[in-house]
Amino acid sequence: DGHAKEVKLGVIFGFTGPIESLTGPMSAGAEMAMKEVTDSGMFMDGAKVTSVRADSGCIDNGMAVASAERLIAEGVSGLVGADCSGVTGAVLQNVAIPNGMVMISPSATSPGLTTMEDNGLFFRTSPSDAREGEVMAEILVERGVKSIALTYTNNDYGKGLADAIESSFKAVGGEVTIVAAHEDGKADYSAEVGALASAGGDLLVVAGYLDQGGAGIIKSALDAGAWETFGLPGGMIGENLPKTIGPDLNGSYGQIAGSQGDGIDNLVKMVDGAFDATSPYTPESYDAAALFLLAMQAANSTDPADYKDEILNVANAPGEKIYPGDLGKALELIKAGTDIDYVGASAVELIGPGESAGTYRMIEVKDGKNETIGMK
Amino acid sequence: MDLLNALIAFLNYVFIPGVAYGSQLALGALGVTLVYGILRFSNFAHGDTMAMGAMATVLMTWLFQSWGISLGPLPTALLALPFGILFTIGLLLFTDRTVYRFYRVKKAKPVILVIVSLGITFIYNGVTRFIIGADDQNFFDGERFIISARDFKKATGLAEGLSFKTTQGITIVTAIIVVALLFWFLNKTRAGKSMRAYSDNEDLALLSGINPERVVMITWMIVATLATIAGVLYGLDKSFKPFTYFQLLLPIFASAIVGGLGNPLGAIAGGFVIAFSEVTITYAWKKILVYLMPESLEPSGLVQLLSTDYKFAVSFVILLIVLLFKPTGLFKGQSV
Amino acid sequence: MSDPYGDRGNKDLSIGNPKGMGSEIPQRSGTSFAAPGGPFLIGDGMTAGYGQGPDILHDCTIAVDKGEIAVIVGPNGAGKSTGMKAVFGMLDMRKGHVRLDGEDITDLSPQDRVAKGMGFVPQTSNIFTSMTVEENLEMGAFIRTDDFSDTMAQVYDLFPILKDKRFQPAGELSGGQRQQVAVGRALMTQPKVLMLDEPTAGVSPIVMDELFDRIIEVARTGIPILMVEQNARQALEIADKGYVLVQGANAYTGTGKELLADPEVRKSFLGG
Amino acid sequence: MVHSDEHMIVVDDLHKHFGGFHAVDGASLSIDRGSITGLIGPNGAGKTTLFNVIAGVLNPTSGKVYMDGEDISGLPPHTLFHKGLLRTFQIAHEFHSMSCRENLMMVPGGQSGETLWNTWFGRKRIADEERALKAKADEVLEFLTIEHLTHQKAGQISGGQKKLLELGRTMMVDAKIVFLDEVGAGVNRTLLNTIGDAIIRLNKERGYTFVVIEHDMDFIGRLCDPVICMAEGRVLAQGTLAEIKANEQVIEAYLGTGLKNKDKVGA
Amino acid sequence: MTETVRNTLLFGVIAVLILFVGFQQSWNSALLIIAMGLISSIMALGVNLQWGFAGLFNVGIMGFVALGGLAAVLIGMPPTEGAFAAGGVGVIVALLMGAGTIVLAIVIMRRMQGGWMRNLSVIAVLVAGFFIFRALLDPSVARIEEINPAQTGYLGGLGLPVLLAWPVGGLFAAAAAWVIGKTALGLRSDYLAIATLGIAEIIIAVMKNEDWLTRGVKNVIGVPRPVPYEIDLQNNPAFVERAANLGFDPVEGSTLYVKMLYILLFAAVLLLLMWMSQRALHSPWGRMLRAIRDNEVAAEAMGKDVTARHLQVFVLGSAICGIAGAMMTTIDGQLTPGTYQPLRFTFLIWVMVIVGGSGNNLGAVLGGFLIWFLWVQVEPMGLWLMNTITAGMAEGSPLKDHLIESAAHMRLLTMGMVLLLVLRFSPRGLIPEK
Ligand SMILES: Nc1ncnc2c1ncn2[C@@H]1O[C@H](COP(=O)(O)OP(=O)(O)OP(=O)(O)O)[C@@H](O)[C@H]1O
Ligand SMILES: Nc1ncnc2c1ncn2[C@@H]1O[C@H](COP(=O)(O)OP(=O)(O)OP(=O)(O)O)[C@@H](O)[C@H]1O
Ligand SMILES: CC(C)C[C@H](N)C(=O)O
Ligand SMILES: [Mg+2]
Ligand SMILES: [Mg+2]
Repeated sequence: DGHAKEVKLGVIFGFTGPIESLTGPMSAGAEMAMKEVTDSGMFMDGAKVTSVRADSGCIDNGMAVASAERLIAEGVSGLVGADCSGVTGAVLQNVAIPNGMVMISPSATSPGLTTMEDNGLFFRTSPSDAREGEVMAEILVERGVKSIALTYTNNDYGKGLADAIESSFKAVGGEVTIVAAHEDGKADYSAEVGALASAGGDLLVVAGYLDQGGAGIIKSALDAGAWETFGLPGGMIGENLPKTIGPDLNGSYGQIAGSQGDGIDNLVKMVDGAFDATSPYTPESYDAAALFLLAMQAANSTDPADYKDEILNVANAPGEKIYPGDLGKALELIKAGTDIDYVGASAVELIGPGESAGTYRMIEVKDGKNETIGMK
Repeated sequence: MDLLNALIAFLNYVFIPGVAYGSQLALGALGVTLVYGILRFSNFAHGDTMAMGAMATVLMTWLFQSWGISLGPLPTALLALPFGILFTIGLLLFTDRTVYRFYRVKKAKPVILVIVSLGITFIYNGVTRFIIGADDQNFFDGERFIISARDFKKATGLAEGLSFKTTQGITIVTAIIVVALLFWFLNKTRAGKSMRAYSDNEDLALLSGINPERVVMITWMIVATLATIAGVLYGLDKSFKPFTYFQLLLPIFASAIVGGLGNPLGAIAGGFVIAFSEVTITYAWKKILVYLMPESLEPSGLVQLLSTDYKFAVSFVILLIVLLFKPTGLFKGQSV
Repeated sequence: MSDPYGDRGNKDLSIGNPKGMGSEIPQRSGTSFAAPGGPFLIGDGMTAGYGQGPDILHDCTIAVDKGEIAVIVGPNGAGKSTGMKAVFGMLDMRKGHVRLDGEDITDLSPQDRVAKGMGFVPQTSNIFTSMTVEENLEMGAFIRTDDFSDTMAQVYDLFPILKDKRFQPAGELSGGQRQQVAVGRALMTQPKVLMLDEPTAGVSPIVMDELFDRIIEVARTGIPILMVEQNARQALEIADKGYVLVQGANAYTGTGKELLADPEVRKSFLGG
Repeated sequence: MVHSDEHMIVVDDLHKHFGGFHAVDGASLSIDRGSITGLIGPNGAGKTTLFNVIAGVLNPTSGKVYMDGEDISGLPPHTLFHKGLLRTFQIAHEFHSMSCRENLMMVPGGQSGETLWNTWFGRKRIADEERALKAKADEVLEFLTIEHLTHQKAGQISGGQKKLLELGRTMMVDAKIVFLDEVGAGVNRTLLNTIGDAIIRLNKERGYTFVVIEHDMDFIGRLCDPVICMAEGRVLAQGTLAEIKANEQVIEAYLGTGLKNKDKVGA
Repeated sequence: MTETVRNTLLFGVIAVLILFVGFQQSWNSALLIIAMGLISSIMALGVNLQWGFAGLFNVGIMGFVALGGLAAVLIGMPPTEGAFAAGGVGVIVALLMGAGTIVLAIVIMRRMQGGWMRNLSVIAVLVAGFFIFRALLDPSVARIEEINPAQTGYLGGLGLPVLLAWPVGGLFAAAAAWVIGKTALGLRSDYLAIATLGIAEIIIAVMKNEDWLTRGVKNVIGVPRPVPYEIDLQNNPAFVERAANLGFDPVEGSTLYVKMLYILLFAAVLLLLMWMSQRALHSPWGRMLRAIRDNEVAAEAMGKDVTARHLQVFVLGSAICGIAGAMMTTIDGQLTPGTYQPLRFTFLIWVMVIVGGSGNNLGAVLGGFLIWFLWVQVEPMGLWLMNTITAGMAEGSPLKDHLIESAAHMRLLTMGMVLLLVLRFSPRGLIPEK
């Protein structure tokens, strides 16, 4: 084909394992950006970008590290991933740092990653959960919620988020009646719902995954008539939830990292139903891949050592705002020496150690749909 | 009134969920226990057999739904169930013919069969995800509740609601019927007895004129039926998601063992022990105590023995304790 | 039973059973064909062994005719049990034929031989330990379609102790009681030919006498009986035909009386 | 009666119940030092159960067992083994995946090679011990006329051969008292005679005490001096074989009167 | 074909497979497979000791491996500033209280006459002890967890060289195995299996939820290494030069070098353990074990203390798994309690043992390498397969997309296929017990 050169990006997500249903759209999102760039013909003198997928298993360090090694061996120029915070740390330490490879994770949100030694090689397009806790507390206060019961998925993401929500909510004077973990993929959640219901509270906040235990908890709670409204942090926002739960979910609300308006809408339009572009961390995945390619173009090199310093530049202001679908234009601008500010599908703004600052969309379920009712 | 509220809270959050979950586990455990009792190995593929059976039923249900066939208040899936069962029977017989039979003829050690069944698990697992995907699939229709919490509160004026789902009802009823049938079949019929004889002493069964292949075939057919029923009822009650069926395996095995491996009655008892231990030990009894105790004595904390993080651990501790005092399970296990 | 863990020794029956599930029985799928003449049951010129192992039987012939009792004696490990199993198709037959009632059944599977009316009590693991005594007997009658309650009553008559224990799992019986169950099981079959591998091992004298009596009775109804015995003198006394096997081959053959009278046989095999 | 020089084993009002069934139901008996005591009785009399209780495989429901005046009730079998109490099993308990020689070699206690440390750092001592054990085992195999099975797996020998191996194990160590549970069942009578001779020799030369369960009256008669007859979990009679044989109850419960149909067969 | 030739050939096949990865993918991948293969082999060795030689069915491997991981953290990580002062003493007192309660309950159980009085006292002691324990523990725990929860919030470790964690990991696992063995070893194997499975789950539950000890699901990252960091090597001119002389660029040179070091360490451990178990097994001790495995009742009657021996083997085998667990956390550089899944850490090891050939140490090692190789390599194999199958299909056809999409699921499927094939053609494992 007419492409002068091939640039490979590794996509390392948990295609099997507990978040396997999220990773389909996520990787499709990342590959969408690659395709867009390739099709534009503007990248590195018409280079073609291909994606190489590898399985992180989400929770299997050994497998994730082996997969990442394999990607390095295949000569990728950057790693989109990993997905879950645990394996992300493992890959970063054992593969990325030793090999000087850059990783941009769309979804590893654990606060612990903020301070992890990374030699400037690790970025994420999602905010740390610490921020989401504050946002959620504000929303709850605005809605006049006095007390909440809180359940989280028992991993670093859930736990970190729950800690953040609990402390933020308490800080603004709210009461947290109980904080209880739930394991994903388990057969039955009556025990959890029993305990949560017994503790009571105006609202049940479910810091879980929408097609994992989180959904199970909500279903169980509704069935038992324990709560009618739920607080839904980012992991619970997705098309699937209202679809599986049905009209009972109407009125529940929450927030998800992301931007309103052009960014995500563009993406949805571009995707055109091929996959669910609003699925969790899918916009972030698109953005992660896009950031790689823009930074490479800016450094005019696919060597991580060269382009890693450009990532913050292309991601942040000042410069011309870039949305999904604009990647061709952005590449042109960069070539022309114009500064750009990549906004992307999830309002990318990288702060401090290279993670998303975190703007959040406030969501409420209305008529079986997630509707954005404002920004935070 | 308070007493009534306490009772309703107990029923709603502890008893009914416990019974329903217990029945689900029991149905799964029956299949495991049967394979163990008659074919003499722990069948790890059972969870994924349930998934396969449920998958077939889900696909069939969708077909029926698209034709506009329904069962009124009952889920359409019940109509599709027989087809799912047929599919699973075919699947298991095929698997037996192509895989298990070889080891059976070779008189392989049971542990080899266990590992082989693990291989089958992988394959079923892959195939299921391959066909229907890894996502949640909803195939429930019909009336959701027999009694819903909201209606109950409205009707009785109590502070606590009581909900009883259609699927819970179906599960419980089915579990009772299935166990009774199975018990009768194994202990009273000729075919059943020949199965027990085979499980006891294969060579001697041969000498008594029992056809081992027939016994194996009947066993797989029953197992397929049980697995499909269990898988579909579970999927109706929660939702169909391939991954959870593999996860179900652990509590199912725990149930079969606590009750006494190889003993159908034990499987039932075990299912309830595991279910209730999960629900009760981590339950925060505050809600019920608040109704029962005078104001002054009301508990300040949650009155929760252990946090729900440990719910699984707790059920295993219970299991251990049972085993320490009854080393072969509640009902003397080891053969049917 | 005496052993609280079941006679498999190791404490478990499934995963931990390192022996596997039993011994491998070769797969046969042949059919029988007519081969008229000769005795009712004959294992003719059998050469056989276990699995890939060496030959255990060397051109060994055992036969029994209608109404006869044939007794096989010989030192331990001579191949008596192996001979019985070979006749029953439970091991790898390398040479020779088995004929039953004018048919060559060499290629039949054991369960087909059961269907042809052969009954067999093996030397070891010869009962269903987890099933009750009564169920054991029922299993003996598995291929029968008629009403077998008469036969069962006869068995209980013969072994009164079993009647007391009919609802007890057979695995909990004493050694001699188990042996009685095993023989009872075979009698339930109402076979055309009955093969017994040391039926009297471990049974008390009184029961042994009863048992031999019963065997004689059965034989008198025309059913041939082929039996391995270490209680050789008693057995040969009632035998029409005796075989002495040594190292898998026929060493002496004769009527029971003849063998009993042969001083060499007495000294070497019957304990003087 | 508990402590007396002439009694090796004293069993005092022993009961063993299985559920509601009383397998041993108040048995009291004593075994004289240096004797070969026969134990007979109908099937299900409780002989094997009594053995199992004495040998520690089963716990008594009530009652006591003394050995050399010491209360040994409820001690586990391996402890009793080291006190010199050995037993064979009615249903052969061979180590099926091990060769016949290994079956014998594993028996002696206190082998230094059974301590992990020595297996790494005491190879020399183990080698010496092993050589001696091997010689001993081969001697026993030869005695039992199964030397050709030295390397055969014990799971693949005939029923009678397994019984021989059972007996062989007791010959590997110096025992004080040996309980033989139907060693004769399934063993060729000519060989049984040889075994009988061996038992007598062990008894005379090494001073072993034997308790022998057997249904073969010839064998009992040749070996045993006191004979104890059990029935329904209790001692029915005790005395010399002649006395026992003459005992009406014993005849009725156990010995019977011989074949009724004997004359009606044969040519 | 003699046995030696056959075995050499089998190991040769593994070597070829790994070489193939080396040439085809990268030497880093190949070395990583060797390193993880070594760890897997050690685990398989431990399980083989328990199952292959003593017939103990342990399905709690995951728990012991996790305890080894815990050791790596407790030994290797630096102590958390101020955490011990804040609640360390309280926690220790509480734990002693807890242990004391259990001991007291056992003593009562042993000493008192059976009956409802005894049961009541035992229950009373346990309940009272439990509440005192919680009352003592909870505040201390809260104080510890308050310390900078995002980064620490736990006691931290001793800051000792992490190599020390390997034997300590073995000790942790051994201690746990001793307790488990004391309670559960009397059970029949299937029941022992579920008991160990359950206890492993309990261990993981504790590690996931006791944040003061392990940071729970928040993971401990940055466990120190026994070998140099690649980055340091890359910044070390002497190393860069040496690498260049050998024809490596600094990055590749350093990553390979570090992996080689790990491999040498692991191989040393494997060889030592292998030597120890071979010696033990080909001695009267091993013979005694086989006898016990064949027939416990008879072994007991022949004077062998079956319970004690079982306990010994169970402890030893588990200790080996613990050592391997510590090694694994060391090479991972982090402890992630959530990754401990029975499928990966228990059943996969079992597959290794059975496919390799139980009752044979060489078999266990072979199985360890082979199955690990497959575990990480079947995914590319599956993808390749799918690509081949779909090569002829039209670009963008839904079936093609579906097939490629499903490639990741092929890992399990292919794994299952390979497993069945191996067991089909050598049902007793690749190197069967003699
Ligand atoms: N585990 C058990 N459960 C129930 N009953 C048992 C059990 N073991 C033995 N019995 C019963 O106890 C009685 C005595 O059995 P035991 O084996 O001691 O007899 P025995 O005298 O050795 O007979 P034999 O001469 O046939 O070997 C028998 O009636 C048997 O049915
Ligand atoms: N399963 C087996 N596999 C291999 N060899 C066997 C097997 N069973 C028996 N043998 C061997 O075959 C020979 C004959 O055994 P068989 O059982 O036929 O003897 P037997 O005459 O019945 O002796 P006994 O009187 O002791 O029962 C023996 O030497 C024995 O070692
Ligand atoms: C894919 C995501 C839901 C993962 C999650 N945010 C984590 O950090 O583990
Ligand atoms: Mg025999
Ligand atoms: Mg007996």
